[in-house]
Amino acid sequence: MTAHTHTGTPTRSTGSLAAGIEARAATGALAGAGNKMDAKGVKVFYGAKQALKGIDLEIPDRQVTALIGPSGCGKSTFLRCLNRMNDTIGIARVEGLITLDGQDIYDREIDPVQLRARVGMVFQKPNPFPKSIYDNIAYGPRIHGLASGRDEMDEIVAKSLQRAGLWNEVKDRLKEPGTGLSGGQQQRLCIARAVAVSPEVILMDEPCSALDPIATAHVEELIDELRENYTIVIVTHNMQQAARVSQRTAFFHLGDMVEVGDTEDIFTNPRDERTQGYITGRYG
Amino acid sequence: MTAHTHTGTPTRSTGSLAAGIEARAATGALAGAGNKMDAKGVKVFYGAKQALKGIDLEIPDRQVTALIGPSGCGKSTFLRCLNRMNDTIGIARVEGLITLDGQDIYDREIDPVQLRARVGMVFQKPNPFPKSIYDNIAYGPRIHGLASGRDEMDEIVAKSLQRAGLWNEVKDRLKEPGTGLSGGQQQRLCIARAVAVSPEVILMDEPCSALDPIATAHVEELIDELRENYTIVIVTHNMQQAARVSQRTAFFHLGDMVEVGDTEDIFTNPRDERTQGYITGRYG
Amino acid sequence: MISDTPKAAIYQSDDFAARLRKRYAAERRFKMYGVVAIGVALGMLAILLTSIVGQGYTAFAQHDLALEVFFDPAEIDPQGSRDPAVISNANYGALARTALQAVFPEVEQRTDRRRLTSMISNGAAFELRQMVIDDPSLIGTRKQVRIPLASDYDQVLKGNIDRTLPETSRKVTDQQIAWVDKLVANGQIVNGFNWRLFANGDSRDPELAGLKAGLVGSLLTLMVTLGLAIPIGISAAVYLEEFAPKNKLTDLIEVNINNLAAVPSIVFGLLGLAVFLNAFNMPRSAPVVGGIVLALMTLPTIIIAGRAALKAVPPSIREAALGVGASPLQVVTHHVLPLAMPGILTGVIIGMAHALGETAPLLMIGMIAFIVDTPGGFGDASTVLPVQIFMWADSPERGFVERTSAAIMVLLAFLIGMNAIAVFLRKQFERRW
Amino acid sequence: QGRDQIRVVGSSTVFPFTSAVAETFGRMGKFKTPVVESTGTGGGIKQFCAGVGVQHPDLTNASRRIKKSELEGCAANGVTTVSELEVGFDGIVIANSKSTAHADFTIKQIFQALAKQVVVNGQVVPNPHKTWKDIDPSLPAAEIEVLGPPPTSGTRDAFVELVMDVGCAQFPEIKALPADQQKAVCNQIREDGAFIEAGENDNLIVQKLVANKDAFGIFGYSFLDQNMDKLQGAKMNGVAPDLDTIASAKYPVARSMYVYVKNQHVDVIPGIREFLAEYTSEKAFGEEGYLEAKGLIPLPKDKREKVRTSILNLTPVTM
Amino acid sequence: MPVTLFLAVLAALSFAGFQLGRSRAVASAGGRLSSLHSVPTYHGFYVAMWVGLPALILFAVWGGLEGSIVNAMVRASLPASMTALSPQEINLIMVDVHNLAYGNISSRVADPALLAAAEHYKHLRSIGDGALAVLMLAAAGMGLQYARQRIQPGLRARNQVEKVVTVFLILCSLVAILTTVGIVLSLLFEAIRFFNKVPPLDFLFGLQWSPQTAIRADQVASDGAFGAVPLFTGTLLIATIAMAVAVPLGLMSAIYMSEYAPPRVRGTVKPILEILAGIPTVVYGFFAALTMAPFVRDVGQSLGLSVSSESALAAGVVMGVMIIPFVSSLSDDIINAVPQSLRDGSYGLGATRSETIRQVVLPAALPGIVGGILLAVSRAIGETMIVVMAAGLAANLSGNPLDAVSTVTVQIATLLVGDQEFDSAKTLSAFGLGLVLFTVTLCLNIIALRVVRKYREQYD
Ligand SMILES: Nc1ncnc2c1ncn2[C@@H]1O[C@H](COP(=O)(O)OP(=O)(O)OP(=O)(O)O)[C@@H](O)[C@H]1O
Ligand SMILES: Nc1ncnc2c1ncn2[C@@H]1O[C@H](COP(=O)(O)OP(=O)(O)OP(=O)(O)O)[C@@H](O)[C@H]1O
Ligand SMILES: [Mg+2]
Ligand SMILES: [Mg+2]
Ligand SMILES: O=P([O-])([O-])[O-]
Repeated sequence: MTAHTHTGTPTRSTGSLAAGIEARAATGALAGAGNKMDAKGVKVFYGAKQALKGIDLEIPDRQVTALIGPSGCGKSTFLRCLNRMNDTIGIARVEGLITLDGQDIYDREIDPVQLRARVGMVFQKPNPFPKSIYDNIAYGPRIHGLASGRDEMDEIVAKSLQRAGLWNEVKDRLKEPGTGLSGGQQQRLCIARAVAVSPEVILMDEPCSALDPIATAHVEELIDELRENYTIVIVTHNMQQAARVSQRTAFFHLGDMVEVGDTEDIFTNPRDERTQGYITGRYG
Repeated sequence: MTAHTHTGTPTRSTGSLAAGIEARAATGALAGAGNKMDAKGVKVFYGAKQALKGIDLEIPDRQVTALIGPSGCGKSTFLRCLNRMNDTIGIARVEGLITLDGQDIYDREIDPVQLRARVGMVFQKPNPFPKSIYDNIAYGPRIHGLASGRDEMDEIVAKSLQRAGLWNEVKDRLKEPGTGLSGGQQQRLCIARAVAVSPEVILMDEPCSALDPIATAHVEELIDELRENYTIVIVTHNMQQAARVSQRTAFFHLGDMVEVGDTEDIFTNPRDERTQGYITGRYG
Repeated sequence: MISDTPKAAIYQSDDFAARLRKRYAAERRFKMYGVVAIGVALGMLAILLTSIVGQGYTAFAQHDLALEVFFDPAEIDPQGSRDPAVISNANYGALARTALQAVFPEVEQRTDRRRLTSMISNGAAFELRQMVIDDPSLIGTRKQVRIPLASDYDQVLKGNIDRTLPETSRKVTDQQIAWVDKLVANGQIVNGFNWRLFANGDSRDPELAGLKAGLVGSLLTLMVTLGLAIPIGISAAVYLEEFAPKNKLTDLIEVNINNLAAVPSIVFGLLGLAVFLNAFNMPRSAPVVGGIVLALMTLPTIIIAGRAALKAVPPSIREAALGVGASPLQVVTHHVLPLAMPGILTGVIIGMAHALGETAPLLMIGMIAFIVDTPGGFGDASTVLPVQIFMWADSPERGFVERTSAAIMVLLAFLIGMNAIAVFLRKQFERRW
Repeated sequence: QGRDQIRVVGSSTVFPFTSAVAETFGRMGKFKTPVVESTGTGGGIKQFCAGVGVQHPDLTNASRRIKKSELEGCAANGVTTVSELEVGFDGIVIANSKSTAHADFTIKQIFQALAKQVVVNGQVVPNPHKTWKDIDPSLPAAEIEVLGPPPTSGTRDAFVELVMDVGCAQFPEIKALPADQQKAVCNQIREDGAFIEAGENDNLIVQKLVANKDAFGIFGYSFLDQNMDKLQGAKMNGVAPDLDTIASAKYPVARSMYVYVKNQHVDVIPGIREFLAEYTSEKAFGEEGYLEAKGLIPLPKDKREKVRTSILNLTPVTM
Repeated sequence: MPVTLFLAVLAALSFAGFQLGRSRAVASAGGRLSSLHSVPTYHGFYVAMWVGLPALILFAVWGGLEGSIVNAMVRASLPASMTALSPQEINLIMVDVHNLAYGNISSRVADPALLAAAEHYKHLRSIGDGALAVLMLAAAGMGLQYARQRIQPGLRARNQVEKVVTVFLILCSLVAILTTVGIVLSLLFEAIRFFNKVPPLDFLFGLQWSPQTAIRADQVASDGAFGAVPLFTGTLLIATIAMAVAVPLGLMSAIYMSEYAPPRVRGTVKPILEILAGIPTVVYGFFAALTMAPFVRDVGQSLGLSVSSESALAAGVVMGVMIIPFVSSLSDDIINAVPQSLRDGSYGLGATRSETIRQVVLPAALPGIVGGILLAVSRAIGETMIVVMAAGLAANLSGNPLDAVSTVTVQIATLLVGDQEFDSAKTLSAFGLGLVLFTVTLCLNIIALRVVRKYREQYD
């Protein structure tokens, strides 16, 4: 197992060159598997506390992968590994190998900025910028230079808000601050913000937690639509939702990945009894 | 209609004395109805924008009232009126009459602090204090003098965490900061925090949005249990949840309360077609 | 045109790579600006400090004359009465002069002898007198004592007066230098730690001038300043930011406070003169008045910094506390203030630094004064360190040049000591959420 | 409240001398060391004259004589009897760095260099002189650059009186002007940058002179005395400033310094008489006294006797 | 009795009151603490307040009056020969009495009448102190009794205590207003006298400042000599230069410290930079005059520019260095307080650090940063010593940083400490300048408040 350690601070580059080469060699083989992303033996420590105990997970291209599991089991942590957001947590330490298109994303050569442009993220707690609604959306395209003019930008903003199902509610108040929106509106704003930069992979951490059924439907439609061209990883507590939108489901438990498989299989025929216990819970 | 205006800033006392007396006279009649709280013609403005357009709602004692409705319709806003949390938003202005045990809560004589001790709140976005987990819970009981010693406080903390279903996950790390918890853990922490002060009325703004089914079950059990002694108002986007835990349900739409009634009636036999459209949506 | 496909092509294109390179170049430049900014600031500080230390370190050592003094009863107490009044009025200077002349018996001419004895500091007589008063049994004995060497000779020995210059260009003649050299050769000039710098008050003689009065004065003044400015400043900041209704009156107060920050410090001195001295009849030159004036001057800094820090506390924290039934005051004291504390302490640090180094307003209330006695309380006449520096910097005597720098070093040490406490506290409160 | 400590305010020029006396006086142990403040002559007199009682100072230093108007102000505030102690002389020198030639000016030349308006070819014109050579070919070709005290200082006042007025009087063309214009021409110092007002910190001027070889500075003799290794005092009308030439009034630019005493405070605030006795003792303001070592130019002996008896008898000053 | 003893006794009494109030509250709750409106601690504070505050107020009032009352009584008892004297002389006699009473050395041969008066004085003083002690104890006792009686579960002790605290907070904010009033009053009268001599319009719009023309009384009113415009432009010029140095350096330092530097570096660099604010201004003055000014001149001359040896640039740059910490430390704190979730949001979109800082963090921190900058500007406007030493007193009307200029504060300082009679326009102009500067900065601040209000954004 070619695992190497990555520390949390972003400025520090990680892994020896040799390890990087080794890793790339290893991923050459994996790349063949047609997976967009691939995690091998991912361990995460917050200080001394281990939050992930060695996760192996393949994330196939143009599919929706759902991560489910009880609260605190490490779903968000794993998600944050996939675009190196854990770099920003001082005490977090990542070990193991994660590849994107066969390339080790913790490699020296990989640029976290480019990586995050390619692997976008919607956070669990909505975190709109203290800017206008318009600027919240336009921020990403602007830094990546995706729009060549004012009109194009307007279009990107409008399109993204429409896709997130927020357009009708905010189209008259694009200049107002994004922080003045309701909880669900903020969440959709953050989805729109992520979609606006058109990443290849979109990581969504409970994107519908604050949403009403109609808005949820909107977002699920969006996910369905995006799936044709994008790879999506979604964390959700809503089994039905996982069943509805995902093709593959992974079940996490206490820092372990217990089981992964086609969504249908997992929901109809879970192999592990913990999975079974979880998904057949009375609730959802 | 005896409505008077309340402005957002907490220091300014609102409503003329005459209006207060009138209001109390009015509530004398209402008190007979056996409602814990009662809202009459509640209007809320954020600056020039009107967020609530005159809500009349009775909240019966020792029952769970669920507020449902699409995102941005004003559920959180209404909830925040019930314990005068809107006082803290500078631009918010509240009109109308809200009573607790027959007393106008916007009355001069009412101390908003005491009111909030009686009417507790769990916010939509989990907002733990940047303190230890223990102190997060112990804070409320401490300021209200609910524990006379260290042991008693330990017990309150443990009990509250147990009730919120968080005890097992955090019992070994009570001294660690509450902000280092996962999203769902933070949400349960905030529930435990609210429960710890044993308010008469508990307002919960989507308390289960970040929770997995098991934790959700926990919280729902908690709500059920609390109902015997407390009055609960809960905002949820999950129809099933509303159906499971509440006795009464109110449907909000674009700042109006469209319909209110026994939960069973609302779900099986909605009168308004907007309600019908909302609850029969394919999703939830 | 927005596409429904990922921008994979774009993100992996050369264009994007080029753009990324540019962005990283910008990033590096930005980061470099930071390094440069800190470098420039630290560099400036280093230049200032080296020039101060370079000029001032010599003042921490001082040359003394080691002479065998005969405590001649005929001179001190001819009647043998041992009456303190008699003892304290005796001519101790003569004792020292006799002792020095004994080393140079060959110097006989009156003017030469006078030149020779100019080597003895004015302070020698007082130090000898103090010895005798402390221990009258010395009378009639011989004792090896160390008495201060006059500053000009000290400066020659330290090289601050260039002995290679022509005789007319310096205050010390060739002959005098020869005498000093002989004393050095005899081992009768000892170089040691300059305890007088800390044990004495001000003096017109550089070799005797010390900082004790200034240090104590600064301490007393600063106690008043901080004792008033911190609680009032924090209270005002809290009131304005957390409680005050937003109306014309609070706007007025806010503008006022910002405006006070721009009032020249000397005008605060005028205020002190008009209000505290003339109207309230408070004592002149006293640390209380100085402290109050400096507190008024510091207040805006603390209030403005405090408000900025309070403003930066996220509202969700306040909501959380209000939601469990905390009163607004409890919200502030339990949650908001601790979180805003680092910023408030920064205001305190900067305000304190300003107050500690300020002279202009003290001029108006009589603290720019020659005050020798160490103040014993808040109402006694006293100076403060920056005033001492200011006055030494304006004194003609060469010996004050190094002392000025030394005094600055002491002031900075004092400041750093005070800051250290605040910085330590600030670190305790710091966290990111 | 009581007060048992003498308080002195006033001139920054006299400050070093009075404070040296205060220090010695305090060391003698019987009384507390007087507090000596440096407020400037005018400010000192203002405070001194504000009234009698503990909150008002007992003595004030002055680098010029008290003015009649000021005495009247005193009397109006109840300060009816004031006595005068003439301390000694202070020479005002024009100095430059030792690394250039020793300058030799006449008062007339200084006037021509620094006045705002000068006489050129019999006409009163704005000062055209850029270099010293422009004034007199015997002078160096260096640019005129003189650092001096601001108009608010006593030294400046004295300089104007002793140099500018005197230099100006040597031009019949100016004398011919009407009285008020004449004053204006005599007293105004040029503002085109050749004269630089340098603030009250004389050590700063000293150091600026060391750094700038062409510049001259105007300040009190004691600063020259202490910096002989770096600076030299220009000869004035052929006389170089030193202790003897100033004391004997050969050096033309010297003024007297004073201390004023509030007679009503004597015997109320303890120690005033003793302090005055110390001040006027030979070991203090006499020749070879400790004040001379501080740069004071002592009065002639007979003058000292007169001053001593006059102040010890508290003879009120009259104008 | 010494003040400290009084205060110590009072503190002890209040503490006792606190304990009593708390235990009484506990007792009144009969074991059910939740039946109390406020927690027992507040009841404790409530009683302590009632014990301490009235006595303290009494003490303050008494302390303010006792001296003059006793003096008046002693004065009245002086022998007739003395009371006949002028009030001034009686004052002096009283000084003697005080000196005698306190055992200070008095140089006057002790007159029996004076000795008697001193005795009388001492006697009265001790009676007064005794009376005060009794009164204070009585006040404290009454307060205790009153507060004790009121303690019961329903007592809104917290509200009462908080009301007092709020009043205290308001009083603290009013200190600023009082200070302003004091400043205006201490400037106003002399300023009016000045404006009687020099027409305000000439002063405000005159283009020449040259108080030296007024050196002789007969030239006082010479026209154009008191035009303040050059001083205000000089102030503006130097403050601008200082800000041009301090803002970029300070802000970039702050950004680097809070966003890039490891915590250890930040923890050391920040306090070190803060030393810059505490170096006495005399030191900066010497540095500006002897190092920076010659440097600027040499560089300028080598570039063929004509540079005054006392340039605004030298003074401004050095002043800028001095106020770096105002910007750097305050901004650093504010930037550090921006929630991490905002940064995460930006990183998550693929922004680089600098983009995140410039476009997300800085806007969020802006209100606080503006506060720091305003403070720095204020300090720059109010600074005197550096300019006196390095830029001088020549009030040229010039916007050229290489010229010598003077500032308002410099003129105020030199005019006030100089040797002048205080009835000439020259000295009085210091007050005029002070008042006008005060007004000008007030207007600027009002504008600044408006602008800042507009851009204020709240985040969470
Ligand atoms: N602080 C505020 N300033 C301005 N407008 C606000 C503010 N808070 C809420 N609003 C607006 O008021 C309306 C009602 O908001 P509210 O938060 O009550 O919605 P909600 O029903 O809770 O929605 P959600 O389910 O998305 O949380 C929305 O349009 C929202 O944008
Ligand atoms: N910054 C942190 N510091 C310390 N511990 C952390 C931190 N973030 C998360 N943890 C811990 O790591 C574990 C996994 O957290 P994570 O956020 O990945 O859970 P999750 O599966 O997303 O849960 P949820 O569904 O509640 O969001 C939890 O025990 C959590 O307490
Ligand atoms: Mg999570
Ligand atoms: Mg909501
Ligand atoms: O302080 P002076 O009045 O002597 O200049």
